Amino acid sequence: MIGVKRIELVVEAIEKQEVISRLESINIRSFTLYQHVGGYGERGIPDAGAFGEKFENVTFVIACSENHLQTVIEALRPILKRYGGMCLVSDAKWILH
Amino acid sequence: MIGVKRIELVVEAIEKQEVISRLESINIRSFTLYQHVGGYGERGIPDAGAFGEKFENVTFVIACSENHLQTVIEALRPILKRYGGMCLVSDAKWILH
Amino acid sequence: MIGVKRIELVVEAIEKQEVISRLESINIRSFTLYQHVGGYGERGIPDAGAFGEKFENVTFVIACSENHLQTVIEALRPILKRYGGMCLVSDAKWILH
Amino acid sequence: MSALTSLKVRMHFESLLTPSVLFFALGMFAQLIRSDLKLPPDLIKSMTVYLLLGIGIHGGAELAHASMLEAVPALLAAFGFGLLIPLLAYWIIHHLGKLDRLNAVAIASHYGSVSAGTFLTAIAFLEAMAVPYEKYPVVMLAVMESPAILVGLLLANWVRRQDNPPEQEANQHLPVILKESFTNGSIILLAGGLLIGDMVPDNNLQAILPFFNQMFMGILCVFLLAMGMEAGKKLNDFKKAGAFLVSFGVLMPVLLGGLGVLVAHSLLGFSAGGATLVAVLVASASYIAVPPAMRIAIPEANPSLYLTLSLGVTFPFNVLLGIPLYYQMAQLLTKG
Amino acid sequence: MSALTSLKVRMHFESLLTPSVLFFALGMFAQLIRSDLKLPPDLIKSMTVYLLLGIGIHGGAELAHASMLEAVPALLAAFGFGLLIPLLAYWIIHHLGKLDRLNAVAIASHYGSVSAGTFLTAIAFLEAMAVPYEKYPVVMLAVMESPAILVGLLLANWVRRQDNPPEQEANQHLPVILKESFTNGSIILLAGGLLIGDMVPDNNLQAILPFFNQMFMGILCVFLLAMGMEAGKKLNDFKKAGAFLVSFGVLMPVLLGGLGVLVAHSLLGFSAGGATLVAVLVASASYIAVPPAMRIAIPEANPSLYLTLSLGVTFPFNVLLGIPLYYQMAQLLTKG
Amino acid sequence: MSALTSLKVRMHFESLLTPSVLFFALGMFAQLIRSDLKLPPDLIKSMTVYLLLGIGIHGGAELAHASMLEAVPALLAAFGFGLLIPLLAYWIIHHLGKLDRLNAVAIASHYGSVSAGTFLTAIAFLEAMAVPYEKYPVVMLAVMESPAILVGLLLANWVRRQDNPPEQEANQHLPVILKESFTNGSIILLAGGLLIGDMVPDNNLQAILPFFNQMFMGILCVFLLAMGMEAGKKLNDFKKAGAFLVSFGVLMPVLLGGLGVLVAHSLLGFSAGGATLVAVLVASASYIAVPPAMRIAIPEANPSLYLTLSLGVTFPFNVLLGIPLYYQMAQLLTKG
Ligand SMILES: Nc1ncnc2c1ncn2[C@@H]1O[C@H](COP(=O)(O)O)[C@@H](O)[C@H]1O
Ligand SMILES: Nc1ncnc2c1ncn2[C@@H]1O[C@H](COP(=O)(O)O)[C@@H](O)[C@H]1O
Ligand SMILES: Nc1ncnc2c1ncn2[C@@H]1O[C@H](COP(=O)(O)O)[C@@H](O)[C@H]1O
Ligand code: NA
Ligand code: NA
Ligand code: NA
Repeated sequence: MIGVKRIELVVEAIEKQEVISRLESINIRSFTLYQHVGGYGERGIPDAGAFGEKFENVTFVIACSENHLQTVIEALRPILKRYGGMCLVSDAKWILH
Repeated sequence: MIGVKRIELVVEAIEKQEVISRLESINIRSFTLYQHVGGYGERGIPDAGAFGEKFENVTFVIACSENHLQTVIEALRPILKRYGGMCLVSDAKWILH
Repeated sequence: MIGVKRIELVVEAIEKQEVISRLESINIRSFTLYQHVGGYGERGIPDAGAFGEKFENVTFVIACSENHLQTVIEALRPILKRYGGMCLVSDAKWILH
Repeated sequence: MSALTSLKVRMHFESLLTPSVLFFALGMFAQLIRSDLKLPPDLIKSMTVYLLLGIGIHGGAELAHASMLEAVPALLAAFGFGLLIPLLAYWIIHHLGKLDRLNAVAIASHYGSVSAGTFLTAIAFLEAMAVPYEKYPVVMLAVMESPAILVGLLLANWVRRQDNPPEQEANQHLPVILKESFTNGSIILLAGGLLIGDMVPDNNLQAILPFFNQMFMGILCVFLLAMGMEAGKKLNDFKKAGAFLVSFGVLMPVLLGGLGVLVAHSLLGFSAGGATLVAVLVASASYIAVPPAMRIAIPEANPSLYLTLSLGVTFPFNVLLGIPLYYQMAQLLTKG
Repeated sequence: MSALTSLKVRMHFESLLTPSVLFFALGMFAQLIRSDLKLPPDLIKSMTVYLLLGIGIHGGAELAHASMLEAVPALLAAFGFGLLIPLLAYWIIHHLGKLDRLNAVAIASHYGSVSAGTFLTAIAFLEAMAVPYEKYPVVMLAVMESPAILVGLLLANWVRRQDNPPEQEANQHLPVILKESFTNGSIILLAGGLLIGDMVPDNNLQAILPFFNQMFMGILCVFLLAMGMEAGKKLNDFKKAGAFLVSFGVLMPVLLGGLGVLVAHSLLGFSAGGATLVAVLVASASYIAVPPAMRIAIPEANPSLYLTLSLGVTFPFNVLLGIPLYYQMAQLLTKG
Repeated sequence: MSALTSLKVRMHFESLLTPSVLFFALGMFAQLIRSDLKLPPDLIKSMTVYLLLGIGIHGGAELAHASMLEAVPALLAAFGFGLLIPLLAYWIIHHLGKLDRLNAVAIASHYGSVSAGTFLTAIAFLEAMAVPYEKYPVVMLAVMESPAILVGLLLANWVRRQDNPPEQEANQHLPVILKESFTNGSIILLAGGLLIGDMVPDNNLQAILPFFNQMFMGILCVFLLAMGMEAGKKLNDFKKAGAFLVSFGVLMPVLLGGLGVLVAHSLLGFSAGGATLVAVLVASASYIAVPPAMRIAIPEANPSLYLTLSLGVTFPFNVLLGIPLYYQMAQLLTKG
C-alpha cells in the first residue's frame, strides 16, 4: 500500500481526446474512464436528447504520486478554464499487486 | 484548491427525480450522475433482467462545502430511510478553474 | 456517520464473476458495480471494438469497516496479480439511514 | 385412439412446433446451460416498442371497419377483470398461502394486469393454426394494463391503515403512481398504434405495412428468444419463492384462463380464437409495467418474489402449456 | 367554398393523416403528458444510420441513369444556400433580435445546414400524395451539411477579432472542426449510400432492396415517433429562448422555404415536388451535426438556445405545418 | 486477352461490386479518414444475433430435406480442421516466426476457429454470382467454433508444464473455458437456428421467412459496414504486430484456403460453391469467440497481437481478396 493522489475529472465528452493527449504529453498513460456520465453544473446541459452523446460528460479517474499531482493539474487546467467541469483530488492508498 | 466534501450517493433509479428535487429544494444545482449502476445490498436486486432498468441504481456525486454538508445529508436521509441505498462522504480538494 | 474504508477496484470485465465469488467467500455481499468502464494501464487494451465487451473494465466500490479491510484485500489480491487492475483504498464516512 | 383424438394430439404437438414457442424454449435452454448468450438490452426494448406498435396498428386497421359501440362489452369486461382479479389473488395468497399482506398485495397486482408477450405468443399460435379471432382483445390488452395497479395501491393503503394509525405519509406517492400507470410507455404505444391504424386511410397505411406486418412474426421470435432467457434467469429463484407461491404461479393462470374462456364465450359471445385471447389476458401476469409501480408503492415488498412468479413461473407456463390448454377449453365450450 | 378549395382542404387534412406525421405527433403527445415512454438511444441512432443509407442508396440508384453534369446547378445552389443563409440569419438575429454576437453566430450556423429528418418527412408526404419529385435534392442534402459550419467558424473568428486583438488562440480548433464537418457520420452514410446505389449494377442491388426500400416508411415512422419525443422535451425550454427567438424559429423557415421554392422553380426548373424538397432543405435547421461543432467552436454560446430553436421550434413547425405550406407555395408557382 | 480471360476479369471486377464488399470498404474508408461515424454497439450485436439465427434457419430448412448421415463426412472434416490447424499455425508462428510460445498458442487458436462474418460475405458473393453451393458448410460453421479453443488450452498447458514443474494452478480455469467454448452464444444461435429450421414444418416457417430471409442481405451489408470500421481501427496497430505476423495473416489464409478447397473437392466431393465456403471456414480466423477465451486462458499473451491479426489483417484480406481467390481455386479444381 503506497499513498497516491486520486484525481477525479468530470468534463464534457467532446474534450475526451484532448484530455488523453494532454495526459500523454506529460507521460501519464494510465487512467480509468467512465463514459455516458450525466450531470448538471454552471454551464451544464441537463439532457441533450437522443443525439446529445457529445454533450454528455466523461469522468477520468487518475491515480498518481504526490510529486506528479501539480504537473497533472497544470496540464488539465486549460480545459477546465475553457469549457468548465469539475476536478476533485483526494488521498488514497494504492494496493500493490 | 479549496477543501470540499465529496458525497457519493447510491440509490435505486426510480428515486432519481426525487433526489434531484430534494437537492434543488436546498439550492444544490450541481451534481454528477452515473446511470445503469449495478449493485447488491441488504434489499438489493442483483439482476432485474431486460426490463429492470428501473431496478438499477444511480450514483450521484456531489461536491459541496463543509458548511452545506449537514443540510444535504438531512435532505437525502428520508430517501435512504425509505428505500435503502448507500451514502459515503469523504474529503477532497476542488481544483479551481 | 461512522468511519469506513472505501475500496475502489478496477479490473477487466471477464473477472467480474470471480470478484463476486471471492467477496462472497469472505461474506461480503454488498457492493456497487459500474460496468462498461474504459481505461488504459500497463496491460490495458484501449479499445477492443464492437465485440470487446469482455475486454472492458468493471469497477467495484465496496464500503467496509476498517477491521475487514485486510481480509478483503487479501481476497482480491490474486486477481490483481494474475490480470492486473487497480485497487484504491480511501477513508469515508457512511451516512446511517 | 380414435382418428379425432389422434388428430388432436398431432395438432397439439405441431402447435408446440411453432417457431415462436421453439425460440422461447431455445432461450430458456441457453440460460439453463449457462451459455454466455446475451441479447443487447436495447434490442429487447426496441422489439417491445415494435411489437406493441405493430399489434396496435394491425388492430386499429381492423377496428376501422367496425362500430365503436360493439367494443363496449369487451371494454367493460376488461375493466372488471382488472379490478376483481387482484382482490381474488390477494385473498388466495394471503389467506390460503399465509404470505404477509403487503407482499400479497404486490403479487396480486401483477396478476390483475397483463403480459403483452404472452398475448403475442397466443396470436402466433392462432395464426399458425389458421384459427380466426375477434379484434377486440387487442383493445382489452390496452385497457387492462392499469386498473390492477390502482387496486394494488388502494389495497396497500388499506392494509397500512389497518396496521397503524393514518398519521403516516402513506399515500404520498399515490397520485404520481396512478398517473404513471395510465401514461406508461406500453399504453402509449398500444393505444397510439390503435388510433393511427384506425385513423389513417387504408391507402396511406400501405407504405408502412411491410415493416409492421411482414416482419412481425420474425421479430416476435427473436423477442421470445430473449424472453425465454429472462424467464430462465428467474428459474434459479424458485427456491426463494417457496412451494405455495410456485404452485400459485401455475394454478392461478389455469383458474383465471378458465374464467376468461367462460366470460368470453357466454358474455361476449366470442369464437374459440377470441376466447383463447381473452383467457390469455386474464391468465397472464404483468412483468413490465407493474413491477416498478409496486417497487415505489410498496417498498416493503420483496421484488424477487413478484418478479420470479410473473416472469419465471406464470409466463413460461402460459407460453409452453397454458395457451394450448386455454384453446382446448375454448373449443370444448364453443363447440359443446 | 368551391369544389377546388374543398378538395384542397381535404387534401391538406388527409396529408396530416400520413402515418409519419401522426407518429411524430404521438411522440410529442407522450412527452407532453410526461409518459415514461422511452425509445432506446441505440435504436434511435440505428434508425438514423438506416435512413441515411436508405435514402442514399435509393437516390444513387436513380442517379445511375442520369448524367452527372445535370446535377451541377443543384449542387451550386446547395453551396450558395449553405454559405449565404448563415449570414442572413446572423444579421436578423443580431441586428433585429439584439442577441449577442456569438450566440447569434451559433444559431445562424444551424439554419444554414439541414435536417435530414425533415427532408425524409417531406419525402413521405410527397409519396403519400403520389407527387413526383426530382432526384437531385438528395445530393443537395449531402452537400448542405457542412458549408454552414465553415461560415459559422469564420464568422465567430471575425467577431472575436473585432472584440479583442488577435493574440488569442482563437482559431486553434478551426482545422479540426472543419475536417470533422466534412467527414461527419451523416455525410459518410449519405454519400456512401449514393455511391453504392450508383455503382452497383441493378441486378446486384436487388438483394438488398427489400431491406432498404420496403422497410423505409415503417422505420421512418418509428424514427419520427422518437423525434416527436425529442422535440417535445425541448418545448419546456421555450421560456428560456424568449419571444423573439421563438418567432424567429417559426418565421425564418417560412421566409427560407419561400426562397427555396423560388430558386428551385426559377433557377433549377424543378417540379412542385422537387421544389418542396428544396424548400425543406433551405428551411430546416440542423440538430445533429451542427450542435456539437458549435459547442467546440463557440464554447461561449449557450447550447440550450440553439438546441431549443432547431429541435424544439423549427423542426416540429416544419413537420406539422411547413411541409404542406411549402408544397402549396410550390404548386402556386409551378402552376401559376 | 482471350474472351474467356476478359470474362473472368470482368467477373472479378463485378464481384467486387457486390453491395456487401462495398459496404465493408466504406466502413474501412470512414475509419481511415477518421470520420466520427459510429454504429451503436448494440446494433452491431443485434445484427450478429440476426445473421447467425438467419443463416441457421435457412440452413436448417434445407437440411430438413436431407439425410443426417450425408452430413457425417463434412462434420468429421470440420473437427479435423479445428484440431489440426492450431497445431500447424503454432508450429509456423513459434518455429518460423520465433514468437514466444504462449503468444504463438493464442494466435494459432484463432486460426483454427472460424469467422462467421467472412462466411456470410462468401455466401453473399456466391449468391450475387448465382453460384450454387452445398448446404453442409453451415453445419461445419457451427462445429468449428470450439475445437480450436480446446486445442489452444491443451497446448498452453503443455507449454507451461515444459517451462516449470506442474505445481501451479495452471489449468484451474480449463473446465470453465471448455464449457464456455461449447455453450457460447454464437453456437447457441447457429445450432438453435439450424434445429428450428429443421424441425418446424414448412408452412409454419413461412410466417417468419420475410424477416429472416428477405432482410438478410440488407442487414448483412450494414453489418459489414460495421465490420469494415472495426477492421479499419485495427489497421493502426499493424506496426505493433511486426512484418512476420502481418505476412502470416495474409499468407496463412491463402495456404489454408487452398487446403480447404482440396479437401472439399477431393474428400467431400463438393461443387465449386461448396468448396469456396469450406475454404473460407478453414482460412478465416475467429474474432468473437476465441479472443475472450484466450484472454482468460492465457493472460500472459498480448491481446492486441491476436486481435490485430484476426480482425485487422486476415478478415479484410479474406473479404476483399481471399473469397474471390478461393473461388478461382475451387473452379480450377472442380473444372480441371
Ligand atoms: N458541485 C459539483 N458536484 C458534482 N459535480 C459537479 C459539480 N459542479 C460541476 N459538476 C460536474 O461538472 C460538469 C460541468 O460543470 P460546469 O462546468 O459547472 O457546467 C457538470 O455537468 C457536473 O457533472
Ligand atoms: N457496503 C456497501 N458497499 C458498496 N455499495 C453498497 C454497500 N451497501 C449498499 N451498497 C449499494 O447500495 C445499494 C442499495 O443497498 P441496500 O439498500 O442495502 O439494498 C446496493 O445495490 C449497492 O449498490
Ligand atoms: N494509475 C492509474 N490511474 C487510474 N486507473 C488506472 C491506473 N492504472 C491502471 N488503471 C486502471 O486499471 C486497468 C488495468 O490496469 P493495468 O493492469 O495496468 O493494465 C486500466 O485499464 C485502468 O482502468
Ligand atoms: Na392477468
Ligand atoms: Na437550412
Ligand atoms: Na479457420
